[in-house]
Amino acid sequence: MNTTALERPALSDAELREVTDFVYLEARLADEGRYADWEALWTDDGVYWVPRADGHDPNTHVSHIYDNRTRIATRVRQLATGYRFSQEPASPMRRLLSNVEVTRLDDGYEVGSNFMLMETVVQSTHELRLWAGRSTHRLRRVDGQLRMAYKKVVLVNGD
Amino acid sequence: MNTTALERPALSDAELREVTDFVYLEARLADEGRYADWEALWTDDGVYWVPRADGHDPNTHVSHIYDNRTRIATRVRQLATGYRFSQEPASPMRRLLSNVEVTRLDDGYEVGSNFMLMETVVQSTHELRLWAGRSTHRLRRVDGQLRMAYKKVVLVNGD
Amino acid sequence: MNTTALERPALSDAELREVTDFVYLEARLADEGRYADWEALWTDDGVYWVPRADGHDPNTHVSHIYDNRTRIATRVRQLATGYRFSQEPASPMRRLLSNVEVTRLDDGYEVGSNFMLMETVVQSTHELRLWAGRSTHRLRRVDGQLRMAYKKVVLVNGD
Amino acid sequence: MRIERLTPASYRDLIQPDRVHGSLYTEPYVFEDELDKIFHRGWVFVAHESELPNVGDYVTRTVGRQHYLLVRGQDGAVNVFFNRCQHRGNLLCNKPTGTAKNFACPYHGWTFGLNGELQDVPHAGGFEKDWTKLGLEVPRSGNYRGFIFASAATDGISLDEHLGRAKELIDRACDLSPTGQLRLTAGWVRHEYAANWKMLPENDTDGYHVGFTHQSFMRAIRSQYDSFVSDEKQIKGVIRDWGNGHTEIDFAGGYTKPLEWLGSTPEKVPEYVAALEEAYGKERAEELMHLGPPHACIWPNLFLAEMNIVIFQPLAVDKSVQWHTPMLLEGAEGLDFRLLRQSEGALGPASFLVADDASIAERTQRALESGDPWCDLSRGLNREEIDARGVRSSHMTDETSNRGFWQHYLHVMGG
Amino acid sequence: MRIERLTPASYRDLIQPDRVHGSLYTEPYVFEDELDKIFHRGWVFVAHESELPNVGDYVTRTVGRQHYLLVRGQDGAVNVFFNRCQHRGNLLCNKPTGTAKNFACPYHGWTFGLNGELQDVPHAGGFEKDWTKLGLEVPRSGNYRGFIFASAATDGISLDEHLGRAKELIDRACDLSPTGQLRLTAGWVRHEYAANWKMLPENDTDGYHVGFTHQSFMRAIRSQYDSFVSDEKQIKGVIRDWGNGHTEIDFAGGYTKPLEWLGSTPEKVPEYVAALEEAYGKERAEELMHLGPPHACIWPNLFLAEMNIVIFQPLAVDKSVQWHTPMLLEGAEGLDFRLLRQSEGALGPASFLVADDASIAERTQRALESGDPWCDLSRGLNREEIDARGVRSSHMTDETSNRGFWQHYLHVMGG
Amino acid sequence: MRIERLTPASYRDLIQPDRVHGSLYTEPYVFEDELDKIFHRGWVFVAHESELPNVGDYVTRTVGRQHYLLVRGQDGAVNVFFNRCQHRGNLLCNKPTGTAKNFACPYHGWTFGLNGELQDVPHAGGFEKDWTKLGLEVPRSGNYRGFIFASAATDGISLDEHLGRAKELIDRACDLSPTGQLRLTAGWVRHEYAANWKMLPENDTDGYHVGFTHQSFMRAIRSQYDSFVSDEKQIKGVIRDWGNGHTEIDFAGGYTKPLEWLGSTPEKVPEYVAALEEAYGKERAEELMHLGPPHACIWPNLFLAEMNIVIFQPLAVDKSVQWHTPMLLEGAEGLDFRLLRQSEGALGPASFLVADDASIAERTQRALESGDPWCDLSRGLNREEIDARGVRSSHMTDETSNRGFWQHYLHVMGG
Ligand code: FES
Ligand code: FES
Ligand code: FES
Ligand SMILES: [Fe+3]
Ligand SMILES: [Fe+3]
Ligand SMILES: [Fe+3]
Repeated sequence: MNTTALERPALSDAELREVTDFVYLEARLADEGRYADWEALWTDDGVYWVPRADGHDPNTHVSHIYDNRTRIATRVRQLATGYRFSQEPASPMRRLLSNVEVTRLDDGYEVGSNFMLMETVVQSTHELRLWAGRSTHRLRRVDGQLRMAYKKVVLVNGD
Repeated sequence: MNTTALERPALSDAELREVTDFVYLEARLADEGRYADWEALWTDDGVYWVPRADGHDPNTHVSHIYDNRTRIATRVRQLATGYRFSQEPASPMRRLLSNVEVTRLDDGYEVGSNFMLMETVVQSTHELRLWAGRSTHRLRRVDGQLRMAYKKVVLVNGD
Repeated sequence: MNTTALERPALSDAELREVTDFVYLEARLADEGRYADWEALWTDDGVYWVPRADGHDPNTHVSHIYDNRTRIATRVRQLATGYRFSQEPASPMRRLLSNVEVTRLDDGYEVGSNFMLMETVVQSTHELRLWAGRSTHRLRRVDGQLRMAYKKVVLVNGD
Repeated sequence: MRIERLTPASYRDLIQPDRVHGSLYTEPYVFEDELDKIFHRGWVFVAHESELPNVGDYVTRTVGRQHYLLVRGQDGAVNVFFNRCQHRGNLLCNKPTGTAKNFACPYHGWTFGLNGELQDVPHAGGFEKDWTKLGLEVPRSGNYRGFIFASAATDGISLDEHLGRAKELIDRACDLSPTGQLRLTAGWVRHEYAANWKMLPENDTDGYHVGFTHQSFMRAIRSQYDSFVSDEKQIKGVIRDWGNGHTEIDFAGGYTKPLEWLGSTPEKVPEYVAALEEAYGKERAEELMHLGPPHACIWPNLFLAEMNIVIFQPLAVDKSVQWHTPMLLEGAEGLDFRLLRQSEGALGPASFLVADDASIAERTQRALESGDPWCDLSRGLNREEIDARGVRSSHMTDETSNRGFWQHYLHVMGG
Repeated sequence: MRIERLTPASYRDLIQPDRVHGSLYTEPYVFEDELDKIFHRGWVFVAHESELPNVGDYVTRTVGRQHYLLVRGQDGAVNVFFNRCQHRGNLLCNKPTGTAKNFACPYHGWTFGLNGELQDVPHAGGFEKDWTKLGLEVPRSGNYRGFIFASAATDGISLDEHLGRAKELIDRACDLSPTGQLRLTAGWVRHEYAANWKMLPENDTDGYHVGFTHQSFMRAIRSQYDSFVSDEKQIKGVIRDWGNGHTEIDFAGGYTKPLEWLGSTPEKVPEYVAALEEAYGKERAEELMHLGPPHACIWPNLFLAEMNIVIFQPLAVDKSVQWHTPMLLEGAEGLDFRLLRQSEGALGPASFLVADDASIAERTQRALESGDPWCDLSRGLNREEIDARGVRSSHMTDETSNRGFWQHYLHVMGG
Repeated sequence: MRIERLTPASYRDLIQPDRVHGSLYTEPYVFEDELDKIFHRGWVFVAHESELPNVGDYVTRTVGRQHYLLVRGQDGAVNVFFNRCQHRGNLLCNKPTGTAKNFACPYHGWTFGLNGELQDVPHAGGFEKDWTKLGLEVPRSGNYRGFIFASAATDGISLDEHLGRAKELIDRACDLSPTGQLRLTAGWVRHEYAANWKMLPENDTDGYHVGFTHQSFMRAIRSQYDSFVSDEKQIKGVIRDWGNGHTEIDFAGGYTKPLEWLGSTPEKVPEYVAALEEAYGKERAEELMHLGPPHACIWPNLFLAEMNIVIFQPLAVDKSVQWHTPMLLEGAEGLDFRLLRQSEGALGPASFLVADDASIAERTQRALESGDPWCDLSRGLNREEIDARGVRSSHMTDETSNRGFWQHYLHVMGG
């Protein structure tokens, strides 16, 4: 829907596959608790943002998550301690990622997609928990590899 | 699974992408309450049908929705009044669309896909509501653009 | 993620489409209760496995399902009797299959995908039931047609 | 205020002539008491004859916590049973409708005939009881012009007494068919509300909300919005309390043309007009085309919703279902398509109208827990009239109907 | 009929020699009363020794609302605790199984030893109570041939009294192992039912339903369908009430060949046959191969399900879990693969058999709210026999087992 | 032990000076009693003035089962109403915040002014009651330094009496703003716990758990882990019971540098320092920078959480919400970004800290049904001090705060 995108060269099938594979990989690493690999997908200036609702501004609204690269690293380090009790033991979970729409940016790609995540809260209630929403990834090529510079997740049930 | 499809030329990758992009766009416009844009996706003879269950006949069974083009327009106009209380404020929602299967028709494409929609009922209960089912789109090219001539949604939980 | 895959020729777009279409077809046949067609997708040495959780060994852990080809056939035959009361009448259901990742094997393909299935329990409670997890298909070409030699489903809510 | 146990005296405190207390919608104990006194012991609508036209046809239906199985027997009559195997209590039939030769229970194979008799007990050597005493349990039931009612109580007033004058309302519906018969064959749409069941009949016979709750639709179709909202005197409909909890909005006074209720004209549906005239004579046919269908709630769970039939189903103190099906007319099959589409437009979760009513009911359900929640019911107390039959009527926007509902409620609940 | 409060007198009214009332399955108050009297105060099965073979191994398990932690102590014995930190009540261990040196509570770091003793209170300066009185709370427990039972009541009858003659049934299971030991090491499959827990043991010792509920499987494998359905006299199994609520279907009489219960023959599993003969002698081995495993419910939550072990877990008046694990035999590891697959075929939500039982239980749960829901239990009252030990037996299809269940229920609930 | 009905006597049995009984967290009846006595009849925090700065601004909020609507009136004052239409009880406003000229009910169009008066009844001919008596229902309310409190009871102690000495704690928060005003404008994050509401204030003023529950974060940031875990004497914070259920952990004693609580230094935020000095003088400014914000629970639902404001919302006996918003300071807008990020790091379901507290609360909720679940509360009874004002204090890890909570609970619940 970005009209400026029209001026850029169309996305090739190979690019679409590469980008799609990247977001699938990101989902899989998170699902499987492979957080070190997941962290390695980020660029050095990565920002991970989960606002409470659409249309928010991180400078004036409190978010669920607004992590700069340092905080992303801390998050992963915390999970690795073995004492992150809210994830001890880790929830079995899978996220479905669909409706992948890719726009070319000057320095990479913007990827819109919808997701639904189901987890079993094995730490306490043993109930199912569902999350759904829309993700926006911004990807950039670093040393020939796609990396994630920005991920925004707007939850349907975030507020 | 339509054997007559075999006699028609195979679907090119470009066509598959165009069709898939179309149904993703349709989903996004509906999710984001961009109903005027959504309405513009319909052909002039569009039919939007949500039967209560599979195998029904709209001439003998009552449906959830069986809208001709005029009624589709009324639906959009009603939402635009600002007094459609069942959607005031609008539900945050996202629909995942997957298992996209495209068949060529004489004058366009038939698209089968499965979907799951999650919304938060912010008007009253603030609970999550889930809908799932199978959609069948029939697309036709009008003035060079794909348009939707038919959309049928059979819900898993429609009856 | 399988490094040996790197040594094999890359997957063509046509192969990716064929494999994806296969798993979509498998899902649709199961959703629609077309079990005879579904059974025909299996190779003669097919194994269908639903462990209770990831990391299990079918030789030491009890599973939900660990069917060899004979048992798959019995399962289908049982459903066809009309007296399989847990599915009389059959649940309306749809499974979304997404995050499709394909790896080439020596004799076919391995397909990873996530799924979510929603059904209405029309036999008794009339409640919605949700299942989610990750599937691994192994496909092989038999007489020119893709066939399913192995399907493993690890549920998020299987334990 | 939070009430632990309501006694008849306290129902009287909570239901006053000009107001009722919100706790009646929110207290779980009240809900249990209602299931017992209203939905189990009282007469309730269960199904319509046209839903099971042939021998062996059946319909299952749940009212409150009673599960019913209705079957057309060999003698052509509809039998009403509890849908429970007399052996160990299995739900005998788990399909919504169908056709059967008999009902074999899937648990141990006991088999019951279309008339409910126990026909087979497998391995009979172990069973010495008298089979004739173990036919399906039969509640009281009755039928008025194809509408079948049941009561899970072993005795009580007759269906005739229960319906009372409301039979006229059912007649008004049936008489729109040239044969006097309805065809409820299009299936039922389920619409779940997160609200107490009483809000459904109250809202459905509330003539006051139309111009406000439904203003989005009126604006969208540029309809009678102005008259509805601005000028009380332009509104010609009449509200009625027929007694026994049966209440009505009569729109006839507001119709300016015949068949307006059908969104049509005699010219556009000549076969229907001809069939009516042939059946009833020209004069009565004209009268029927002007009167149109009833818009009336038959206590407690049936709503004659103009060209739809509606069932109210209580699920929990804050959960209900409104089911609807278009009221198709025997001898006027040419109207079906129009009636189906009219039904979809008006009722159900995706409709232009009732979707908004449901949302407001769900909001009200929540608000009625706050403060000291009295609901005003005084509207129109100043201008009601009672006719010779004892039927009370007033301006369409008045709460005469809802007051009638609550007075009967108080009577049934132990006022 | 809807009951507010049941007194012992009313349990007696609802449980009669030849029938029981459906409200016992559907009334929330009854469920609460059962949790208290049956699942908390009574003896219940909690785990099997083989699930925690080594020092430090633990298992957590929930029965009713009691959360248990079982730990193999330094002395090699299994300790049974409530899984609750003695400080502020945190669930001490939230993993299903594992191995630990001690249990450090994640809330404030109090640490408990494998024997339950309080070993550390961080920042001890603020805490002056006697640590020795603050070890983990210990319910009464006991062990019969590896089966560990507990009771949350501080006193009551002994485990020995509770098991009574049912110890024979456990013996029959254990004796199938050449070492007399079972290995419940394959994990437990969870199968949730939207039905009252009592339907699980009732169904599991019901010999009457097999040919009807499971006819789809019998048809699919072209098995003994005809004999089961048609001829009462061909059925050779025996139903038994062992007293104390322990009940059984004994299939031995119906087996025509040794190891039929294993779906095998002595020729196919020579190592197993040899091991049995070496352990017990040729004669006893042959007897064991003919007898097969027990099919018996040990009151209230253990089911010796032939070559599976099953636990019943009540969750709510209309929600239960049936857990199962294959009964693997020590000294017969070669049978494991076969037993695993046999288990998957028979039990669990994806199985060929119990999936259908569960669906019928869920149907019954709903139907039991309709009308006046008496469940007949009279089958076989005409042909029961009582042996010298007081064990009552009858034709496999008779309700002797379920009557035994209910008589004990009445005794426990206050009859 | 399972309790049917608690009398004041039994609350006294269950709440002892050194321990409380777990059933108080798990019994549905206790929860209903708490809603009535604590959340409906007592004073509760509803909103902050800064959330609705301009005329017509509104906020809706739910406490227990009371739905509140707060509106800034034409006179600039904030009005507190029950969010319920005085006609038939519809939830008048279903948006969380916004700006309005008046409130037109979507059901029948009754319209209420910003001051709650009934301004319009459509079709007035049918309505004869006195409009002036049908304005929105007004609970008692009060305001202390922008914090707005309400009580759904018609009488009772004054807000001033309720807050008592806790006003000092609110002052401590407000004084960090150069203008003395807070800006709660960043929105509220919802964090749902599957646990009883009382675990939230208890945990939030528990100084004992920090080094254990939060050890993963401390390890990840290589922070004061060692001192927290190993050496009781290194911990300089103080725990306080201010009476009336208001309790505190005072971290000030542990701060070694000014603005440590902000994760900053005076050098890094010179504008803020200058503004404080200008407003309060150099000496007081320095004092404030050392003291930092309060960490204190104001009975029953407000938590001054250092640089956050928190609301506790009870949903069910085992379900609660902890809402938080960063405490932004008027006249120190330059700190906003830092405070927003600090808030996200500490509180909410994705935070580094409270996510773990919530998980432990959910575990505890389950364990408290097992055995005879006494929760120890004796920590620090040996070293408490009471000052001249009657404020009780002790070592930061002591349970003085939680004992204060429970003693007031007993008082309110009928001890
Ligand atoms: S329950 Fe129907 S035959 Fe036994
Ligand atoms: S609750 Fe276990 S240490 Fe405090
Ligand atoms: S309920 Fe608000 S106007 Fe009627
Ligand atoms: Fe309406
Ligand atoms: Fe069975
Ligand atoms: Fe904490």
